[in-house]
Amino acid sequence: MEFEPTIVSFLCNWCSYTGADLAGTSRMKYAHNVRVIRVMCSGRVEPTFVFKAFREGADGVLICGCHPGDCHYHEGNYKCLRRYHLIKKYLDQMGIEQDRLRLAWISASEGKQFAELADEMTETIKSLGPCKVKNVMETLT
Amino acid sequence: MEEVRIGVYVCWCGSNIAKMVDVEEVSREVEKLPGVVIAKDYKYMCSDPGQDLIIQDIKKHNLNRVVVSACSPRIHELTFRKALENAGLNQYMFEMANIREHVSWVHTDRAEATKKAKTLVAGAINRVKWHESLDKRHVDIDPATLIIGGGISGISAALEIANAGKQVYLVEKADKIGGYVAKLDLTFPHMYSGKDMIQPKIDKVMNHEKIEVFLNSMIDEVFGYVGNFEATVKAKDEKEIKFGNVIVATGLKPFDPSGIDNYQYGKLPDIITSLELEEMFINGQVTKKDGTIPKNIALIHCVGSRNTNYHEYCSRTCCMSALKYANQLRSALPESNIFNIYADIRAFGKGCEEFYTNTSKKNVMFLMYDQQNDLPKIKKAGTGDNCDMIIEMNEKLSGEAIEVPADMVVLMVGMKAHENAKEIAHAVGISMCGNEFYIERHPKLDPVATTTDGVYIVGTCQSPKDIPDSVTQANAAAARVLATINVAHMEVEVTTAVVNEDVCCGCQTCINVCPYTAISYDEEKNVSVVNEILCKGCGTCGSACPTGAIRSRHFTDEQILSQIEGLMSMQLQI
Amino acid sequence: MANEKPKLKVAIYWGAACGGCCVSVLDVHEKLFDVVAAADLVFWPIALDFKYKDVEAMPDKHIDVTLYNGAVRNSENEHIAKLLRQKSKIMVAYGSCAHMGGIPGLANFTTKEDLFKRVYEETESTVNPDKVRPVPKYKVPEGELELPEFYNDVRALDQVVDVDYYLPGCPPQTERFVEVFMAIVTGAELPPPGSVVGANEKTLCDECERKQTENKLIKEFKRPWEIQDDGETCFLEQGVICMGPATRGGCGARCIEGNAPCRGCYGPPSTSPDPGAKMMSAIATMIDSNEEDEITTIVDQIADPAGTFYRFSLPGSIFRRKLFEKE
Amino acid sequence: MQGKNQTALCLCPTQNGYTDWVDLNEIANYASEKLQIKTIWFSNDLPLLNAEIIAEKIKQSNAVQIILAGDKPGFFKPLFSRAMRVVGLDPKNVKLVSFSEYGAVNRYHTGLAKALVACAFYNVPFDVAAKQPAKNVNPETLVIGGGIAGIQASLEIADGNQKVYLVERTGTIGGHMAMFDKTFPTLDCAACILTPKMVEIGQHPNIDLMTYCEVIDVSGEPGDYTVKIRQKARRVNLATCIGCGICSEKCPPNVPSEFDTGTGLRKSIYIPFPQAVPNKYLIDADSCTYVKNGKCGVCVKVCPVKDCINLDEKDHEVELKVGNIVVATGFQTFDAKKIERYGYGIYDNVVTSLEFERLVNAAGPTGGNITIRTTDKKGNKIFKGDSEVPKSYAIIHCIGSRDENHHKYCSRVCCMYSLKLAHLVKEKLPDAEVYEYYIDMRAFGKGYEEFYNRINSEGIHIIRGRTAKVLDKKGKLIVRSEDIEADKLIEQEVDMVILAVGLEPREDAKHIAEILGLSSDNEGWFKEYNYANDPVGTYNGGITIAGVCQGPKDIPDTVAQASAAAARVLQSIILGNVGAGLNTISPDVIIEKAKKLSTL
Amino acid sequence: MNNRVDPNFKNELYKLGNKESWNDCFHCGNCTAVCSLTEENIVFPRKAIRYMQMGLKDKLAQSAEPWLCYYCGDCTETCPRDANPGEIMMALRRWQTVKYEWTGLAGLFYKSFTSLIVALILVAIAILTIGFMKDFNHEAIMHFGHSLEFWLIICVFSIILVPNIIRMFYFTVIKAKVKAPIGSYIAAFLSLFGHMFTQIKTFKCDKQTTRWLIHFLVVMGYLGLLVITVFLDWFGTENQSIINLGYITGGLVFVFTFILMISRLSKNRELNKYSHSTDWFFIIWLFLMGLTAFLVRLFIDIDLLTNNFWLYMIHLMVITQWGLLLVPFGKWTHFLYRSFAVSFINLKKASLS
Repeated sequence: MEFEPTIVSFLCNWCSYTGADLAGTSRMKYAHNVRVIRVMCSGRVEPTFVFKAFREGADGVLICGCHPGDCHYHEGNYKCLRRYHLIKKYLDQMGIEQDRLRLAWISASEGKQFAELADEMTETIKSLGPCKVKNVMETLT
Repeated sequence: MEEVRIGVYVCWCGSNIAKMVDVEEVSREVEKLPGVVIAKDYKYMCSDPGQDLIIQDIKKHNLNRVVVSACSPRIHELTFRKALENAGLNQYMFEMANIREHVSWVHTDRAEATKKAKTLVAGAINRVKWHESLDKRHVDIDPATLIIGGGISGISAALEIANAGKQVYLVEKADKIGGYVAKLDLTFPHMYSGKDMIQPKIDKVMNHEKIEVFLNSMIDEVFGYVGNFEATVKAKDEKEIKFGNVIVATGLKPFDPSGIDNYQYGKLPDIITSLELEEMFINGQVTKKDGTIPKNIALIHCVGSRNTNYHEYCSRTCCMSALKYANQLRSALPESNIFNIYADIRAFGKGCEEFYTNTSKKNVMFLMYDQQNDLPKIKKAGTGDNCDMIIEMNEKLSGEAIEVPADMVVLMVGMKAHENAKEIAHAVGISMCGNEFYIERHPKLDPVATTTDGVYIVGTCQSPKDIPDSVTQANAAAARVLATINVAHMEVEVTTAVVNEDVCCGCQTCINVCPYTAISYDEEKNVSVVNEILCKGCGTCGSACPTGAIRSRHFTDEQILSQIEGLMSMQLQI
Repeated sequence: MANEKPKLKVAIYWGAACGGCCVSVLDVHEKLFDVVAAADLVFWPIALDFKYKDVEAMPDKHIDVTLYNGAVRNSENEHIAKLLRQKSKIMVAYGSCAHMGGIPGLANFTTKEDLFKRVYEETESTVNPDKVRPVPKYKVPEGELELPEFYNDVRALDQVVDVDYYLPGCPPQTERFVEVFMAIVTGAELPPPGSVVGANEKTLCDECERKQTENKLIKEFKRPWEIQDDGETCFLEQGVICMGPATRGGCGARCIEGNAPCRGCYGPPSTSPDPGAKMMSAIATMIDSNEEDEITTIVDQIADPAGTFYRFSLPGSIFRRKLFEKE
Repeated sequence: MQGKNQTALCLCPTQNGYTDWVDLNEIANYASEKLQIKTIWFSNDLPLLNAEIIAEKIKQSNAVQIILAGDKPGFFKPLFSRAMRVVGLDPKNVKLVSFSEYGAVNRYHTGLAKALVACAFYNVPFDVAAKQPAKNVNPETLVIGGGIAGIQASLEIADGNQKVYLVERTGTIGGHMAMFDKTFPTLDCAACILTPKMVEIGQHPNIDLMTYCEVIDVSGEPGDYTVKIRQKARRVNLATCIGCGICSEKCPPNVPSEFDTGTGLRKSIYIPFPQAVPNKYLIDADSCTYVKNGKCGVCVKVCPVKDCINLDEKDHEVELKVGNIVVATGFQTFDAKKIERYGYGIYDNVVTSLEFERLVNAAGPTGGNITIRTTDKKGNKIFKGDSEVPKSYAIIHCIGSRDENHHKYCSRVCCMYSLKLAHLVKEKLPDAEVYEYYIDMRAFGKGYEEFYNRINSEGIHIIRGRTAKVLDKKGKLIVRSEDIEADKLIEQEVDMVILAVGLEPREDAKHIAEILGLSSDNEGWFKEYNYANDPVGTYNGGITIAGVCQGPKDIPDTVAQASAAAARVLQSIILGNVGAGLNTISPDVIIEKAKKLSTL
Repeated sequence: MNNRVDPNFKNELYKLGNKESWNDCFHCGNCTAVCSLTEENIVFPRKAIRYMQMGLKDKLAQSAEPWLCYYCGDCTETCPRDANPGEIMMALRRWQTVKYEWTGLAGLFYKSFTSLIVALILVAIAILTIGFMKDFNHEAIMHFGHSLEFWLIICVFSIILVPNIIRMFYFTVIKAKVKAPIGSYIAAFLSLFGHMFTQIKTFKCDKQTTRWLIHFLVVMGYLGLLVITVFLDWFGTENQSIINLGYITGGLVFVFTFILMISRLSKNRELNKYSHSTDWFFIIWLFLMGLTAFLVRLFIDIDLLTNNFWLYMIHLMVITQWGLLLVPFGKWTHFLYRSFAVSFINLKKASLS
């Protein structure tokens, strides 16, 4: 059976979640691998969530926020951007492919972009194969 | 913690969900999850019978948490929250799983879609276990309003509010109100009288029973939060005032052109600013310093504006003022030669383009220059020149380097933020853009509010603008104030951040993070304190807190981490 | 006074550790009398000559308190940990290594194979042409020699056995140890099992003498030697990563007083699900830029985020170890 | 204090050549008989080029105060001020009475003009003398128009705990703003910031949203209006429609979508756009097969909700009682077909800015791909996401604006939205060449100049010079303009031309003005009470105007004005009464009051 | 100071054209772009209007561009500010005519209607005087008339027109610092005649075919008439084909000038809206010339001339006024300048490339 990755995604309430909703109301089809968690702002997303998702078996993590300058809370998305880069560096050190984590800006009108992003991310993760964090952690000696 | 008793409801949404998701299987499966007391599926959860189903179950099964798995929470979260309230349950004991917009409408494989739906519901179930009751909170609004600045904006706002019978305190730094508009002879584009326009308003404000005017006064610091501010008016006698809203209308300061070498302001006698010319018109005589009448008059636009060496922004009114002056000069000195040295004519207001057209018919010479890179140079004329000064410039419309004769040069100085802008910003707790104008809450949809609830900015302290635009803004702020006063209390966000003082170490990392300055540092306790009235609940501080002392209510670490666990556990079971 | 009660039976064991923890116990100085007065040391390999079989011979729950220091690195550590658990009423993870993996836990950035290769083959001083490596069982004429098995992963104590209390620190402050110990001795009400003891609920900043302001905006990360430290300004405000805000207080701010930033040996407060993540989040938030390029440049100045934020806690973190291809 | 006979009156005839203007002779008679002003001049009899002669005349007349009255007499004021100075009198005693300031612009307003003169004569501010008696107000408010102005005004009032009826002509609120992709200068997406407000409208307990409705009659008086509204047959039950969209899938006809400005197609039963509020379907009777010939009814068959679709529904009328009315009817864009030289309607790839707005919009017909216009099998000219992508673009400013042949006024937004569109093209297609042709760059608002500078540095060719014509050359478009700063003529070959069409009053603005009794200016924009002093009031008590229906403006200015209109409404509700309006008060009453208040 | 702006320069120009809209232009460049005759580096009318508004006389004298305009009216029709660029160009051409013309008479006649009338009357009196001196002898006068025509052409050409063309060259090529290669001078010279007689450029204007045709026919008629009367001695010849040709050319002239007059009166098109007095003189005299010549020959042919000798006197008066006043100092020169302008512009183009 083909590997079907699981991607946990954190979507900000104002732009990205609405964008994802728009993909739905516009009946765009995309890969089923993305599971959405709603946060008020991408600025709420912290490393713990990302690590936890991998630890629980996610193969990829996607964070979406408003485009730079559009944040409903002014600058939350920039805070997320800063964290994102540090997390990526850390993931790399931990032997987790950086591409498993992705930050993207999705506005409320970008339903299509969200759908494309979901497909794209799924493809990327498929090519990376399953993330082993969970398995390894459970079999530590 | 009380025993968790969750009811789960899976919606068919007609066939919208049911077509792509086996809703019955979903409800069957999730019923097995720990904490779930009952799981049901129903055609239209959002319909009245659907909501009734939830309400009945809450009562019957003593549920204390509810998960609805249906469409986007952006559509129906409020609906179901209300249903919970109706059943006597706190509305935050609810979570929604979006299996329509995020599942049935976007996927094509029914098995996979069903699987995904189950995981989403499991996530919601896991999350809702950690939900806590949150109570809507209100603050009362003091019906009085403080207005800082007695220019046209402050006056207009004051009248708008006071005319509705509400108390206004108007604090003005100068010894009279009226601001710059009171110093205008005529207004563009209709050449109405500035004085006739504002004088009745000034009189009204000064005699209004609902307006208390403080002249020669300042505000040091405003304490409190929306609805409940207080401050001391510093004048000869200090006075404590209490108010519910603040309107900041501190206005502008004209740009000082003496820093621009090319323009020789202050060095040659008949180089004046637009304000000095305005005064001449009010006094009925436009003359040179020596008392004679100027033959050649040049008006240079964009002085201090649209030039990154001074101010990058456009001052919005100078073009039209310059055109107005051209008209006034043409009337007062019919024989004079008038030169408008401009960059772009920005005649955008109602009736303004027409005014520009009419002005150009009055034998006014328009010369275009590059306001960023190539400023005209004013120099003293020679003996044979037949004029006092020569302006050397590269004219862009002809491409020629030309000389313009001038006996008087009027510099159309731009607007700057008021010199007290910074102090006032501190006093009332609002922020400024790079150029000391105040930042509005949203540049498009909320141009008069600030990120501080209850504090509004109107007129030229927000950015340069003309009289109608200032008046409009003033009235807009008045609307906001009147609305809150009318309601008398304000609902504040409950999903705010809260600091666990037992953990907070006082590192103050969070303070800069907050865009609403809702967090302050309590020196005595050495902890940060969230003002929950100012907090909008974005959660960014919670993520920035290195100790985990800040909890973002309704988006706590436990809730989100459990949701992740839920999402993934169901995933593995299947 | 203490004599009126039966003396506590205390065991102290040294797993994968440097020995500092044991020294910290010895560091009690004159308080040792109180300790000795109150407790019988029934097992302490570093100081007293007990055999494992002595312990094995004890009935279950015979020992009142076991202070286990060091991480679990090999089969011997694991065996003794389980043994002591079985024989003890209270199991205390003593020191950072037992608590979160500690410095030995940094070995989780590599593998057993690589370690052996380096240690037995590659170090500059090694002469091992036959590439001989330790093996758990080795036959010699005298019989079979047994070495404990060296595990691929370092684990914190609680990843092997249930732990009742954690007494963090590298090593734990002796005063804290005494306090805790005396609390147990005096029979004071004990906190719920699983608690961290001997450390504050608040983090280090609370007791740090340096001046704290909200001015935590970092344009450039600096190493401690790169700053002109005035001894008063918060390290973070000088661009130096200090784990203070995310590390429990109680250590007495020893490092800070030595003008060195906190490295995090006391571990995170209870509100932190992962020992480094919160700090990582906070530090990243402090980056003073909204431009992606500039952000990456600044992030790159943190040479080793994993080592920085999980210096004492890698095995105890969410990820526990680095992943390798072959796994 | 100036005595009566020390006032000179100078009457200034219209400078704009209005034929049916205020009767100055009547005013002169009135002034000399009733006000007993001895010295009355007509400005065109005076030597307006010579202050000295005028000074002489002032001296002769013994006047110490001059009232300049007429059509914008401010234009002569500096001359008279100077003359006063020459005589040695205080130039501040030149008083202005501008008839147009309070809307006295034709013969019928001669009485009002008289009152204005009288107020100046008696030295009483007109607003004081013309203060209308207050009437009790019904606290409910009608807002006409569901664009951003109407939305803002409604929310503002509703948040003040007052009932609002929001009447919208189309099937959804949102107006033009909902069609935009990004908004200048912050480039935040219009939907992101607008849709939450729309949702708020839909859910607000104080707002009664009436979409697909038209106001057909207003009667009554300020504070107590009776409004007749035609509820157009939606043919879908708002209460039961669940917005599932199955009906639309099966609906046979495809017609140009209004929301997409015809760049894409929609069904007969449709939802204007996915984020519409209310998010419910409606049937467009003009294209519905059933309505046309009684056959079809597929939608009814597939609809999962019983009795939700009623294809035989008829329009019906509703009557409301309100105290205040906020008019926010907005605008329409200039019809670019009127200027044939630009080839709109002739060449496929000449598009209007509004069409382009849909084209770059990720939620638009092409999913945000900019493509050329194509013709589908049925002959519809539409855009498809997979068509060819134009590589070069010309954006032409001031289409229909600043043009004596069309609209004389500046539309205020085109410069900025053109810059924005240029940026959006560049953002999507970094290799595309974009040429912008402008007359004056009007980047006047907050952050606008900075935006202009930013766009300027993005490699967009911004050319000063109005394009005169667009020609077709073997499928490519040739844009012919002068590049004024480079001093040459350019014939730029591009793939797509975007016409920055200006704003104009809606076609039915005149009709609405009639219903409500509003005044309009020459162009058809609604006339505010006072240009500077009161930009939202009207001469009708209880009726305020907001947004572009008053004159072109951008979003922040619209929002501010909408809030300002709401302020007026809230004020009257809080007070419990509303002024009757200038047009209900007799000039004689004003004059009497001025006389009474006079200190003379 | 040649780069000093001069707001009063326009006052000087007001007399040369309709002054209503001269300040209106806000320099959008529409006129330049809408004009079919502009080319990459040959831009007008806006640039010339700019010089005019700013009072940069030298620059204006140096630009030959106004001559390229055939006043089709497109610019005026589409001008967003009703600034009437077409008419301004016309006025500028008049100004340039005055500028090129060395005697100053052109300026006098353009600005002063009276002086032109006086001059016309003086010429008429002179002809009458000569007629009187020749006792109104019909043979002698016709003979005199014939040689007068001949010498008039020679003199006007050599004394007035050629120097003016040289002045034009001086202003628009030498002072404007046009540095073209020698070869381009030859090419420009060769192209001169084609333009002069065909005005082929008009074709580039949109929708101008009829206008061009009328114009072409008038020019052809006029030139034909000139050659036939002066060089082929139409009134004296017996050659029937010459006579017929004369009728045709004469007819062409008066019929089509009549049509032009009607359209000017009706002001039906942009280009007809404004007419300067000199435009009327030009067209009326052309009409009279054609008509009287036609009638004279007709009267000769039907032997009525002897009894109606006043007809020839009128013809001679018209022709002398035309040749002495209207040709060197009036609109006729446009025909010449325009053709040369095309060549000079070609030089400019050559120098730029």
